[in-house]
Amino acid sequence: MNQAVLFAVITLGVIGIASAAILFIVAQKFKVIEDPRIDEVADALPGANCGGCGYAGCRNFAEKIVSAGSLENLNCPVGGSNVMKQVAAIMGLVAEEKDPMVAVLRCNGSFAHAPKKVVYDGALNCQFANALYTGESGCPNGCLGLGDCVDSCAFDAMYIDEATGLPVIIEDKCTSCGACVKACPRHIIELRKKGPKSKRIFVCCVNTEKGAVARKNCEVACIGCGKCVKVCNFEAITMENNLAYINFEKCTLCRKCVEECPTNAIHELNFKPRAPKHPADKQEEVVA
Amino acid sequence: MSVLKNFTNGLIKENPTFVLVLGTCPTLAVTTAAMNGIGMGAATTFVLVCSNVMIAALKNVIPDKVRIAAFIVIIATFVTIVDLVMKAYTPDLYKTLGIFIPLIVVNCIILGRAEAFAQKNNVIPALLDGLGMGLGFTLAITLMGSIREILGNGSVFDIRLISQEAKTILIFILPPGAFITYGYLIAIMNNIKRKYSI
Amino acid sequence: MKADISHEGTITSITDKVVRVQIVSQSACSSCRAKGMCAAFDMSEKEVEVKNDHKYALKAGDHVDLVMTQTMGNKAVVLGYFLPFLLVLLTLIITSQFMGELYAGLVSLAVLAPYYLLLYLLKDRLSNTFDFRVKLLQEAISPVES
Amino acid sequence: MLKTFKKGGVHPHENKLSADKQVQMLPPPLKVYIPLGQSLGAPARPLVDKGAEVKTGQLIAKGESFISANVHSSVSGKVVKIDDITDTSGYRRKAVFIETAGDDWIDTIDRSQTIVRECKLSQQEIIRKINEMGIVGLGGATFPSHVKLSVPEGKKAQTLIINGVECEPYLTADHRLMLERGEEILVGITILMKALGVNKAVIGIENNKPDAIAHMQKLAADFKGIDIVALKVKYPQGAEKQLIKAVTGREVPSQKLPIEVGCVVNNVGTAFAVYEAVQKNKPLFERVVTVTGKNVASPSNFLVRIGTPVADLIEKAGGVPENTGKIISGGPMMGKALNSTEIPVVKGTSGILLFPESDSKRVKVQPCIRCAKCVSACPMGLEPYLLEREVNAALWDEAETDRVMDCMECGSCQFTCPSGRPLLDYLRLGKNKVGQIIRSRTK
Amino acid sequence: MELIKIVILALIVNNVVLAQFLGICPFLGVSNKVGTSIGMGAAVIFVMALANLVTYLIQNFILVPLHIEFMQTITFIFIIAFLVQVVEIILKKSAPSLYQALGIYLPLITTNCAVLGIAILAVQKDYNLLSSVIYAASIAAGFTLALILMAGIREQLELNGYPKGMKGFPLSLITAGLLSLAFMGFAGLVK
Amino acid sequence: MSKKLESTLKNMILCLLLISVAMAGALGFVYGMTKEPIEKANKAKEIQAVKDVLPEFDNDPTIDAKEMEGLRFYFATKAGQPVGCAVKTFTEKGFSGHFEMMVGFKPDGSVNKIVVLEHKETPGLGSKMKEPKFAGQFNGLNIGTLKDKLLKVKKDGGTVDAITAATISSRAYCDGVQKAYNLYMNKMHTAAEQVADTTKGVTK
Amino acid sequence: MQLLTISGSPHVHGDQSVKKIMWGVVVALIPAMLVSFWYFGLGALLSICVAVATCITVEYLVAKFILKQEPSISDGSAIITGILLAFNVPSNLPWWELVIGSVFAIAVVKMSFGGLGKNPFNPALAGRVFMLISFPVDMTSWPLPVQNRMVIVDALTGPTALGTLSEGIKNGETVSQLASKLPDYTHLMMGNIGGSLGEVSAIALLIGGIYMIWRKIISWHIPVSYLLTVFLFTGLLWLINPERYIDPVFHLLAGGLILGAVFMATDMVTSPMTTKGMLIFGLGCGLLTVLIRVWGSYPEGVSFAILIMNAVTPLLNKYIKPVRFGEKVKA
Ligand SMILES: Cc1cc2nc3c(=O)[nH]c(=O)nc-3n(C[C@H](O)[C@H](O)[C@H](O)COP(=O)(O)O)c2cc1C
Ligand SMILES: Cc1cc2nc3c(=O)[nH]c(=O)nc-3n(C[C@H](O)[C@H](O)[C@H](O)COP(=O)(O)O)c2cc1C
Ligand SMILES: Cc1cc2nc3c(=O)[nH]c(=O)nc-3n(C[C@H](O)[C@H](O)[C@H](O)COP(=O)(O)O)c2cc1C
Ligand SMILES: Cc1cc2nc3c(=O)[nH]c(=O)nc-3n(C[C@H](O)[C@H](O)[C@H](O)CO)c2cc1C
Ligand code: SF4
Ligand code: SF4
Ligand code: SF4
Ligand code: SF4
Ligand code: FES
Repeated sequence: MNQAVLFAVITLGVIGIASAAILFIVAQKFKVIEDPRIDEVADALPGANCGGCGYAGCRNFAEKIVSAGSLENLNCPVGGSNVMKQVAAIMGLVAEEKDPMVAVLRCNGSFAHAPKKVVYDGALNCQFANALYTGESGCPNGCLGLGDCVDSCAFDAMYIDEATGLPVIIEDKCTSCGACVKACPRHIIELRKKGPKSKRIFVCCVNTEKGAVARKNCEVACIGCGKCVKVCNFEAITMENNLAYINFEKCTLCRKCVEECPTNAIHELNFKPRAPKHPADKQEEVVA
Repeated sequence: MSVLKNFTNGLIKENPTFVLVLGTCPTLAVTTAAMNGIGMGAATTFVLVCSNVMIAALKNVIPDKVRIAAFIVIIATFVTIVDLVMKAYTPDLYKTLGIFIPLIVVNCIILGRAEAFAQKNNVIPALLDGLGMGLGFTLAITLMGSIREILGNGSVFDIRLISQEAKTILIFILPPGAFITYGYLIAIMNNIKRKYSI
Repeated sequence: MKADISHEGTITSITDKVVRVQIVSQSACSSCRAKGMCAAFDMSEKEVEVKNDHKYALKAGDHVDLVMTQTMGNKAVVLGYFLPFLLVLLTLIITSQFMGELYAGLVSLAVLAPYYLLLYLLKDRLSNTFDFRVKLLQEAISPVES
Repeated sequence: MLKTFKKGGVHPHENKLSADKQVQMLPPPLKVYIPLGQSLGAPARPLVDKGAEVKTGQLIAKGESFISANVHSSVSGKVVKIDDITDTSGYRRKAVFIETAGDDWIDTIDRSQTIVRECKLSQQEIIRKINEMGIVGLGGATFPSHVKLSVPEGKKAQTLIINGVECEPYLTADHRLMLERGEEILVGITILMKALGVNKAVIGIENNKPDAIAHMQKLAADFKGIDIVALKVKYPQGAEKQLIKAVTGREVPSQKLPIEVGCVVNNVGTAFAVYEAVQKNKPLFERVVTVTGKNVASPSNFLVRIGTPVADLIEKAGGVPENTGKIISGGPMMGKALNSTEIPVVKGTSGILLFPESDSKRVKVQPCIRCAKCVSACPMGLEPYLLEREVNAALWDEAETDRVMDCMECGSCQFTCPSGRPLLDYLRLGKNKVGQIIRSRTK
Repeated sequence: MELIKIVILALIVNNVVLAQFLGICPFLGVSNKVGTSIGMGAAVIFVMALANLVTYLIQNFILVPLHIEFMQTITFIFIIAFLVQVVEIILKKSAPSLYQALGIYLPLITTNCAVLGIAILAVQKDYNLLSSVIYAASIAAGFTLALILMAGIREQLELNGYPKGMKGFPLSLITAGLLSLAFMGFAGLVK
Repeated sequence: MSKKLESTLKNMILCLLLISVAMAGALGFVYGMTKEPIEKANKAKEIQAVKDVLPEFDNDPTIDAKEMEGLRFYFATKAGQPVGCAVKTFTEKGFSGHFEMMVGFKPDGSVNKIVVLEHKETPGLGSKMKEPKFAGQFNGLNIGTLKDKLLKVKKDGGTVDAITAATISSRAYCDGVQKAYNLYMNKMHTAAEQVADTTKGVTK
Repeated sequence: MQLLTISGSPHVHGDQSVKKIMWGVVVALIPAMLVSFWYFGLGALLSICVAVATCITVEYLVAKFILKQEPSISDGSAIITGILLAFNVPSNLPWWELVIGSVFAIAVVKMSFGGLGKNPFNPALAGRVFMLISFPVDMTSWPLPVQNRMVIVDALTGPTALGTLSEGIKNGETVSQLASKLPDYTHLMMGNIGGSLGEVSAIALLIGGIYMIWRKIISWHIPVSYLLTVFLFTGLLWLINPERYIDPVFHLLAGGLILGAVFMATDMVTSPMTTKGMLIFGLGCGLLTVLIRVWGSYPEGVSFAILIMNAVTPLLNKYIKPVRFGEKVKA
């Protein structure tokens, strides 16, 4: 019996030495360069693999962070600043504070505002429809309502509202990953600063046609009249191609432009209700 | 992290069988009866706990490059111990579990826990982690064993539920039944997890 | 036109002639969530050198697909695994006819040495045979414009 | 045995309602909108300004890039403005708006009815003339004909194939043209042959037009080197590659032009336009358009000025019937659905088709049952069901290796699919994307 | 004849994955592309055959004479890991380009339970050296067969799209179950 | 956290060596501890199997067990009187090939009881041969009284009720029993008496 | 005015539809169904009803409550599965076993993958094999054609022709010794034999097959290559040793071969998409069928053979592509 123990010890001892030697050689030859921080960073990331960061998946992103050694231009929109802080801690860096963002739909061509002129009967795919024709309302820039954006959202933060035919973004679920922004062939969705208490003001239209033409298809279109540009005291509004755009960095949420817009194309979200000019209209827009 | 969490983690949230889907071979192979599940689970838990504790204790004296090799030595030793002990004291069970006892060595749960947990933690958390994971594994494969035994053999833990003569759905104790049962259990588990966002 | 074999990787460096791509190892348990913990001797990254064919504007850090045609892949598999396997098996069949198992076994193992030596001698020839292409991983190509 | 192409194809109901309706010449409409881009390639640059007086046949826009065609005024009158109109897709395109006053043709045009057979111009002169007169392919793709006739260096044309197939259901414009202007077409063909330097031409005509076949055969006896081939009725026989296959047995390789196998294909309408351009100095400003549909009061073939609003045409055929659900420019297999009738006839308009409500909706989409009917229907030998899935999953590389770019959008797959899958919709999307990717490659 | 019997039994009748439940992890993990499955399969055949050759020698010429059979598990696992590593180093040294080309498959499975399991099973079955190696190679070929079939089906499923909640393991396992159901037809082919 | 040992060759070898040696030692120790219980367990199992198929006995039949043609014969005596012989037999004809059983013969050659020791037959089908419904029919059966002294299933013109849908297993079962019977009656009967004699001697 | 509809071309659609195809198959199954009523009486009718009802119900429930998609049982595919499942079992199979088999076929084999068109394996066949393995006793006790058609249970049972053959050969008998126990070819053609309720009459099945080919529901490739392979392979064996291997005509007519080749191997969802692929598929089915029948422990190999080839189908689809236009450029 003692012999068995002896042989066992010898065999294992030999194996032990041999594997240590081999491992040493392997370590020399193959240079395992995996940085342990990659794992840690990957663990800290949310693991949604949504690609919002611009990389193929969370682990890919982790590799990138570690290899870059800095957090410049690297941001996980899903995890937000909390996660980035953790990552920064792992990396021994300081995370930039990023304003929280949220996806915003810049089209209000609902069935009511931009009635159907034709009926579409093809593949339920915005990209295809965009290539085929202008859309049921006739607006060449407006939402096609076929939900490419909804399909692209990995967080169930969007759905198509049956009543309006427009997608709706559920603010609380939206992680600002930007997948929908890329998916929309008409560039209708924008990531905007979430704003204090989620208050936001933006032009809810992307139509670049001349006012009259635009108005013919959709009664809430931006007609490029320029009134908002004039009324804004902070130079936050610019006008290009018959379309007003509010820069969210400059906008102070004063709401002057909202009242000024003749077609109600400028939307305010999450403000306390005030005595509205056109009560019915306003209410509806806040919902939309 | 609370100490308790180390323990409960393995039961549901990171259940090795249904969530991590590790150690699939024994899960499929030995679950023809509920009792086998308990036996296999106990053996695995023993190895898991012992190796976790030992690795946690030795973590600082093992150089990084040989850590896996060292882990394997440690794990293999405990597996062999289980093997010998079962052969001596529970020969029947040993026979049914067969080759899957020595194969505990390559069960990813064990090496995985060594790498991911024991190596980075102290002895007590490592012990609890091992226990939790082991228990999670045991529960899972016992559940699978019970389902397969009930459907395929009309009994559970060798207690007959229906008469010996009655027909049962034999396929559940055959290989296809193993795969299909496991597949649906994971699907159900996924759904439960999503619903209650565990 | 058979399907290609591809593998994802990251460009580590790039010159006019070659692109070095680091591919992340997928051991047998690639889909396993405990990946990287499982292999006994972990070797998780490999670098592959690829000719730069200037098909894409590449830069270090780009995520790329390393592509090899199926036929080439098959050739590599034959040379790397199948032939040596046959060699060992044949030697074993022959030697076990007239010598003891121990020696038959050892001889069969030993024949691998000349095989690899041969490979070593043909090194340059082989390196011409196996080249990869690099394909930029297209992240959301801009949507269709009308 | 009638000749045809081997692989795939379908046979939709022919519905050639207007086959025996003589081509009616319509008077110039009150106003026309003439789009600047009427051919494949870049739009032409306008040469007239708001307020300018133009004559019928006058050059009003010049095609300047290589693939681009001249645009001529189709009426005489005053240019009201140059502004956006909506095209068939509803998107805006630049067009010249002209208010008609009388019908004053430029003098160079020979308006006599006599048929001039002989053409003294040289090869180069013919091609230059065709370019000047703004001739584009009238078979559908509106490819500038002078480009097609300039055989690239190193290639040699052997056979000119004239496409008299008209495989699209409902349409009868080419059919009527062959019956009524057979001789002119044949002269046009001789000119095209000269331009290409070939001494052999074949006119392919499907067997559902026996009168046209007989008529053309009779006339062709007078012309050297022109054969008529009767073809089995099968869609899409008229597609270039399929027609070449049917007539010559040769297959144009993937992503290659017909010249690769020594062929050039032109439509009969094109041949007629070439005749008029070369022999009569007449620019391309009018064409034959079929207006038809099951409920249309009088399905007809009209000779129409380019720029005439489609609404006018429909009015002439008896107006839009009750319950019309879909209006299509072109045939039912390849045409485009219109979202309004306020768009003009262009050089490529071969027909206007009005569908009743009951026919205008697609069948219900169901899951693909992998019946492979689309695979066997595809004349290009593609696997539409697979391409649909690949496009859906954004697997552009796979779609490329599975040759999505070879799809010619004939629609045979979608036509046969028992599950009513929108196969072609996805294939188009795939072609669009894969095309972009191919172009985006640095080389 | 014996050998052919061993081959058929191991390849289809008692397929490792579908009937014996060994190597399930790589089977579920790697089987999503047909191309890689083929390469992976070839690697497994080579490694298993080689591993069995070596473990056989170790068992019969070291462990048994020394009466330390209880060291089987621990020695085998090291020997297998070793071998794989050595092959890799040699390959890298002798034919770097080939090594690169194979690297795209990244297949050198170090220790999955099939390799170890088959080594132990072969010992239990009392095969002689040749049978043992052929047994291992056929088992590996059976593994490859299952892997390739599975990969083909999974490529198709990927394009089909699947019901929510079934994605991934559940559907793979059910597919494997049906595959194993079909393979039961080979029962009794060789007795 | 204290620093880890660095990965130098010396450290690596030392560490692995130490761990290996310690572990091997531990293993050897456990092996030593369990060696006897394992043997005991094996033996207990063997005796248990014999007990299962034979009436009560008081000798240790494993001591004088004899081996012939792969079959193993255990002779049991009670108070020096032979009470029967248990034969460990096998067959290759099972649905999944090889299986083993223990057949207990009374001294007159009739079957006392049969148990299946180890088998790979399909659960629910072939495995039913363990159940009394099938196995019970052999108790007390003397093959010598059968036609041609052959045990056959009814399908083959014999007397044994086969398990439904598992004729193959049933046949194989008969094959195993037959083999045991033949050897026992032809070659081993005398050996049984010898053993009885020697044990008698011992008890005396 | 009516709003105009916009869609991409083509604007017309052929007259095929899933419904038409599926109901066409049901029609094609009618002759065999009638034969089964004739020979197996009420039991056959009941089995078919039970299987079809279960299949439809399960499909509806799973689609509606688990997958939460619009249930589309009207497409008729579940009905085919039900009928074919019933066709593949003995007519006296206990009803609850048939219910379990149908549930398995629809819920596990079809709906787990997402329903119509997505299942890699043939549901009816997988259901049959499931029952065969789970309830081997009941699945292999074949009622003989009944005398009194109103009797459901207690029909006399006996082996199938293939069962008799395989049992006999395994016992070392020769073909000629067995010949007297085997039914003759007219009986095999007409269906006056024991067996699964739908497989017995070769003629009725062939009529259905010809109808489907005529209606362009299936193409000839799979059935023809399948049957031909079996014929040639068994013919070869027969030439080698007619005492050990029975003649090829027997193999063609006996058992579920024709049912399988005509109705089950042709299931478009689980068979290849190109004609070349289909020919190979048929070849594979044929080889495997003979392999299992002649050397395996099951007397009948059709179900397994088709299921295994179902698994190979994705590979055939992947590697066997239609000849592309312009690929082989002829001079
Ligand atoms: C981008 C492009 C370039 C082409 N270039 C040529 C050319 O150089 N020469 C030529 O003869 N035809 C050329 N063609 C014309 C095609 O051969 C074909 O006749 C035309 O696309 C119309 O064909 P279809 O109506 O069958 O679609 C070109 C077509 C396209 C779309
Ligand atoms: C599916 C399909 C069907 C076609 N059918 C016809 C047809 O019936 N008649 C025709 O002249 N051209 C048809 N064409 C266009 C021809 O391919 C080709 O472009 C034309 O004959 C070239 O002549 P052109 O340049 O004079 O137009 C078809 C094209 C496609 C893609
Ligand atoms: C999965 C499966 C396992 C089987 N296992 C056995 C078995 O263990 N023993 C056996 O005798 N027959 C078994 N069979 C049945 C045989 O194939 C064969 O049908 C039977 O033994 C002879 O049929 P009979 O008993 O009705 O005459 C099995 C069948 C299947 C499908
Ligand atoms: C020609 C044809 C044969 C079919 N054969 C079967 C069959 O064998 N088994 C089955 O379950 N369904 C069959 N079906 C119905 C349907 O295709 C099948 O249920 C699908 O597999 C469900 O996705 C068949 C359908 C057709 C058109
Ligand atoms: S709504 Fe858009 S930005 Fe927000 S989570 Fe969804 S896809 Fe991402
Ligand atoms: S926002 Fe864009 S992607 Fe979303 S439905 Fe509208 S058009 Fe489609
Ligand atoms: S549309 Fe394209 S894919 Fe469809 S049949 Fe025509 S060529 Fe083939
Ligand atoms: S024709 Fe339709 S149902 Fe048939 S395979 Fe093609 S896409 Fe699928
Ligand atoms: S448990 Fe067997 S391979 Fe993972």
